[in-house]
Amino acid sequence: MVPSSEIPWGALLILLPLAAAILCFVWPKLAVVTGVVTMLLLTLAVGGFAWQLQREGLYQHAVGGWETPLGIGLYGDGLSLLMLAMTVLVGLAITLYARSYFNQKQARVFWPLWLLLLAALNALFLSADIFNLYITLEMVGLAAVALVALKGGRDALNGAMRYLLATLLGSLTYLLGVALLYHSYGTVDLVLLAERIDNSPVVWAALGLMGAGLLLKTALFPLHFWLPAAHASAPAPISALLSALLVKASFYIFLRLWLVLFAPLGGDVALLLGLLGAVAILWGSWQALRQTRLKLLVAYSTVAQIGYLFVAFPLAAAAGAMLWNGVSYLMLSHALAKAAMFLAAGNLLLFGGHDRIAELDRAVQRLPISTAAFALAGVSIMGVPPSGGFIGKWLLLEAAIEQGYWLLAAVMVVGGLLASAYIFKVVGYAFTRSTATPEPQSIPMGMEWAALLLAIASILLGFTAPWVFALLGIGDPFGGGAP
Amino acid sequence: MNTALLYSLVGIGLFSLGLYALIVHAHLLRKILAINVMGSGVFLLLIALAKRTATPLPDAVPHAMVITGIVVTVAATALALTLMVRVAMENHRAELSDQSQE
Amino acid sequence: MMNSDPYGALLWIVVGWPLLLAIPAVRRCLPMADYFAILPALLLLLLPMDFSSTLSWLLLGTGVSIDGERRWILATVVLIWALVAMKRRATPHTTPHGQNTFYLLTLAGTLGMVMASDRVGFFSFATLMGYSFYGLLLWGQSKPLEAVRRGARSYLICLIIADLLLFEALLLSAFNPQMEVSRLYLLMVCGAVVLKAGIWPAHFWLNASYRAASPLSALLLVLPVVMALFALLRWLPLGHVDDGVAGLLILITAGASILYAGWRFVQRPVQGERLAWLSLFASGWVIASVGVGLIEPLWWLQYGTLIYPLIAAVAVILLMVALLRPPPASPSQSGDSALWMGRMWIGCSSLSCKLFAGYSLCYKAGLQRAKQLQNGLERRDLIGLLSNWRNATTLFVLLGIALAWLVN
Amino acid sequence: MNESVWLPLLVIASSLIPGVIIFALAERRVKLRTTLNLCGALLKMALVGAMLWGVYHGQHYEVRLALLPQLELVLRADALSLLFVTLSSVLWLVTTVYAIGYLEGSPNRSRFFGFFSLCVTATVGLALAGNLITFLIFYELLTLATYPLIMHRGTEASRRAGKIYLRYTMAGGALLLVAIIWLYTLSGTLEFTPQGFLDGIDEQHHPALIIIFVLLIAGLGVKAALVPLHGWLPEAMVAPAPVSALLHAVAVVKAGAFGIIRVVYDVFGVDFATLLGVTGPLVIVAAITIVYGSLRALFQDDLKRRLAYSTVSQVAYITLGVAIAGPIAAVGGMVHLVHQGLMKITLFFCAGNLAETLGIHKVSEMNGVGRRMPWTMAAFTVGVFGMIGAPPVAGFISKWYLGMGALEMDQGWLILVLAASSLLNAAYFLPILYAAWFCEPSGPWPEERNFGRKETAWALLLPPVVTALLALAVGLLALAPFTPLAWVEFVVQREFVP
Repeated sequence: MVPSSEIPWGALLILLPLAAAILCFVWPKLAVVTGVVTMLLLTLAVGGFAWQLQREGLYQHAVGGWETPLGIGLYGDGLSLLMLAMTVLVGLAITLYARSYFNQKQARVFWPLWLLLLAALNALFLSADIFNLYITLEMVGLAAVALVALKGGRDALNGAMRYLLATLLGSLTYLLGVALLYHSYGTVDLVLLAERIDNSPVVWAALGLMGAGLLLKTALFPLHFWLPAAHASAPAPISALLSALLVKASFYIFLRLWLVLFAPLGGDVALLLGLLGAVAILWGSWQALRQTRLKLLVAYSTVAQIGYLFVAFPLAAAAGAMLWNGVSYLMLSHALAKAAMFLAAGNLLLFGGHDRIAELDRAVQRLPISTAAFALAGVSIMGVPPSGGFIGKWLLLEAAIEQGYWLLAAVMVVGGLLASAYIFKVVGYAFTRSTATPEPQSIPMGMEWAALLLAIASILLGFTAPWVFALLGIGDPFGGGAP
Repeated sequence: MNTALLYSLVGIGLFSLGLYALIVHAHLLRKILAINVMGSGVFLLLIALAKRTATPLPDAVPHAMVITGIVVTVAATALALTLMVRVAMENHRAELSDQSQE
Repeated sequence: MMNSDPYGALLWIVVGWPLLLAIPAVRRCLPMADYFAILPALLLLLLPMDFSSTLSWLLLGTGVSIDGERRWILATVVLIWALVAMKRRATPHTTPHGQNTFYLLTLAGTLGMVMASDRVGFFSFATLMGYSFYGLLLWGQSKPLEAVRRGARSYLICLIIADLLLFEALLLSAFNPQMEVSRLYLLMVCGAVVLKAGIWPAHFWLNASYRAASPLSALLLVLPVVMALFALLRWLPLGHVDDGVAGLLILITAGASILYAGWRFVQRPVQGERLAWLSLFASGWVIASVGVGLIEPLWWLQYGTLIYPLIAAVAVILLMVALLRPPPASPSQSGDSALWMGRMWIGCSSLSCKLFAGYSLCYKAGLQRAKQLQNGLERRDLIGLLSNWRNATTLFVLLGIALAWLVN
Repeated sequence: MNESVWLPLLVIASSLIPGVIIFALAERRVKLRTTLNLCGALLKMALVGAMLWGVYHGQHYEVRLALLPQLELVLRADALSLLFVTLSSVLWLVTTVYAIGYLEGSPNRSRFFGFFSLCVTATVGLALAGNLITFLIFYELLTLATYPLIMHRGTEASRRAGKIYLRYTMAGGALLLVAIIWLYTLSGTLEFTPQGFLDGIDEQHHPALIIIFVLLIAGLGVKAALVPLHGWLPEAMVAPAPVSALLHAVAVVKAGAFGIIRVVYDVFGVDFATLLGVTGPLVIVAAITIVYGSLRALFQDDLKRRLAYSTVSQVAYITLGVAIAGPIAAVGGMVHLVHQGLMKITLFFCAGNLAETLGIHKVSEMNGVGRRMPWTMAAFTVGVFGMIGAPPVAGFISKWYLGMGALEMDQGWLILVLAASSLLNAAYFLPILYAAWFCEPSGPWPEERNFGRKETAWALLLPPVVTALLALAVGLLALAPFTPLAWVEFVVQREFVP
């Protein structure tokens, strides 16, 4: 036996799903089993990685022994760990859900793509240089587009196409920025870049390009145009995946770049981001409230929630690491909650055959578990205690009020109220008196429980903050000392 | 004006051209082509950057990047084309449709 | 005064026994509950000692006691109840189901008032007595007539306002015993008594009740008058306070009552009303003596004890008259005085509605109400006007707010 | 870990765990569900009893759980919190019995009782909260747990009520959140401390503190139904009677009032609040609420709506007692927390009985109902006299202390407000009694259900009678040891008199 501390957990996180993806592709009959087993192993691996990180601090690994700048470096700190954990948690639920969701033909496509996506995501979170981030981002994007289109149908294909164009545009813009940075500093390694960076027009141009590309992929208002269509038209587990993980992946890159490269440069940019975030909150929530279809509602809610992540930027300079902790926490809880909502919405859609909100009551009442999942996840989205969303929002609001950003604080509060409005618009149907005739339960239990467990997890996050923050502090990703 | 700068400017020009085309054209094939043009622009820029070293030997890193990038772009284009065909079959034309199914 | 346990227990039994019997299930086990209920009180009357008992945990530390002066009142009460019980046994079929409960509650309240040694206790028993007497008035009839209802309703209004006044007086005196001699306190207590005993100008409820009373109710109506007068004696620190103005006011009221009652009495009143005027006349004299006592405390100290036998005597006379009285003819809608009161009422309620102009609901309801009032006044139906809850209370609240605003 | 840590947790768990299990139970498992409910309620009462004993003897109960690096979830049992905990756990037991009777045979009972338990869990947690953030957490939980109960009937009216309720309470919660965070940024702590924790704050922040106070009171006032934030309460009367009882007596409205007590005493501190000059306006708001609620109640024909407006008025007594800012008034206000609960729950139970047994919903249909349902109406009568403030029912004691407190602080005009309220209470309650006892029934009852010789089902009859007796007893035996009054005096002594 190799001592567990010597297992290269980080590399395993990438290689395992990659190998499994190939296996699934080659051997479609084993797809489901492979998928499930891989997911479980991945969970284990993240656990091992966390343990390793906690013991040894920062994780750095040069693939194949090639050192930077030529080789591919892996890098892991608390933030990466959080993202990995998030991926695994959501991934577990999606795996559980997808097991019964897809028919045989779809499953043959789904599992390899899904595992590939996992591999790409894990690689993204462990990448140490901006070029590798590009590659992984592109991989993630392509796999996701394929998944959106998986089920076919006009909406899905259109959504997928739109998504593909947006994602390609975003990543090319990002790549251009990478090129500019490389031109100036001769490296793509984040750590080296951080040392060399200075205030020059090229950096500004790079910031602009990379930022624009990433914001497009993150769907920050007003670059969110592609998101509702894509997220709403995809099959339920894919929607969950998109909203929960993919948007976060590009945000993660943006955050990383911001933290190491751009934060010292841009005060006004931060303010602009904050304002865009604020508008996103209001616009997204308002649009969500106006939707008549459930999945669109949830998708617009994502637009709004992304706004919250960006509201933090103008506050960060004065608030320090704790604020970023809050943002990460918000990201995590939104991922869990939004995935739960999409899965639950998928169940309702499957059961009712439609997702028109006004006619949902029959489905809502026949599927109490899914409804409960939707409602619980909604609690976290609203930022009502006790939930992960509340913790994140608390930290954001605290910083906003402390620094006198009353407008931002007000927007966040109003956003919460709007969120409660659109969530209860749906949940309210659980209590109407409908003339439901008993009919066979056609939703497999696994699908219902996947949603519920995620939702419960997003609530439980309300109680685990100090513990998570301690892990987040590993490697000091946000600077300014560990919390 | 040295060669590298020229290449770089051309690269950026291509990128802008592609961006413009991507936004303006409705036909999906044109959009895909536009993206490819944008990609080419970026690659051109990267290759030009390889000459930035003082030594006669070019910097290998941008080359590696471009090769990787090309691989990615090829894959993306393939996916895009497939998707386009299917979208065209659904929409009866190779353009995006704004109407929802319902 | 002695304070020994068996006697203390007896005091509590006197009050508690009727309360216990008031529960229908208990009463059903006992024949002749009416008589049994006053038995402990009778026993107490026969024990010639003064004693008291205080329970520190009851309410705000309430006690009961008995002394020589209050024996007069106790005796009166026992007499009234004995008469009532006899009368009731003579005509058993007229008592509807549930009436006994009100009887016994009223009895308990009365006995408690007589024996309460502190004001909170007194007030509590007074409330008990007041509300159950209201029930009794209504349920005393096998088929309550409209006239009875009106009488009872106006009694209720007086009762509520009087209780409020007493409560505020109680608060004042409990907060600061010095307040006890303040004019505000004196007037509040007197006002309450005027309302409760049906003294002029609040005589209308007594008048209306007597007019429609059955022989039994006629007996019972002596009770609130006696108890209210008794309350006056218990609550005013007579002999220790010298307040000419308050005394004069009371004297004027008393004088007006006496004159008014006398004038109405000689005016060939309706059958039933004669008793009311008689009662008003008598209580006028009692009040007058209290007024004199306020003006000249020394006189009160000298002769004040005579007032208890006086009250008892008045009660006995009233009872006699009530017993001898023939049953009433069909109650007629005779006119009533105090039209000015009704007019004021209308003016105020329409004013209140205008004040509430923004408050459309009230405004509309109020206009309608005012119109009804107008009609009512034309029919000279004062009782109906008074029992108009919404206007009365709205007016009161508005006045209260205005007053509060002025005070601050 | 010792009992001082476990006991508060167990008190919370004793309703949380049955609640969660009940959610999972199938609709037909009536017996198991009833058993769980009753066991949970009894267990909670026993645990609360143990805590009462402990706190009385100086024991300290506290649990801390880190929520954020500097913020903790604190559950602490002090005398004040136990007052509320005891009230809600006793009334929960009674209400559970009532609800079991009331909902017999109706659909969705698992859901109902699940949320019912959650609601009580939130209330108890809110009572035990040791700092503002804990309070906020349970406050919001309460909002969420009550919403399904209000919507339970599923009719269009109840959907509307639920919507209105949410609008008010979510907005209130948001205000509270902002205020709490702001406070936190100014003071750096949120821990409830006797005499408050704010007097050390620099004078330049005083305007901010005044705004915070207003925000806090506005946030709490929504639940406490202070005018003009009371709009949801009369709407919410479409809910089933046990829910109304819960809203008005056990949980929601009381949570707001309790929060106001906490804010004034344990966050700002009476002296500091007086220094800031914020108690005066609060007194005025409370006074206006008292009179306005009663005035509106006069014009309601729907029995439950009338009761709801009456609650608006009565709960403001608590606020009033707190805002007067003197120890005697504080006793009055706090003891009214319990007294109003007992009386109002009785009234709502009775209203529910009338609706359930005879189909009566309106005051105008109540003629002669006293003869048909004497026990119910007797309980109702006790409640009514308590509301009016007639001795010896509990309301008298509250009014007595409030009046004394007002005099003590030279606010004599409040006596007039109290008098007006009593008068109005009489004006809108006594006609009901008159109709019920002294009028002949005007026809057959709207929807009569036959219960044989009994006037109604046992589970429906017993709770109002018990609470009526309790209301009578706490008034009659006010000065006995271990009555609410005695306990409140203990609280005031311990926490507010230095």
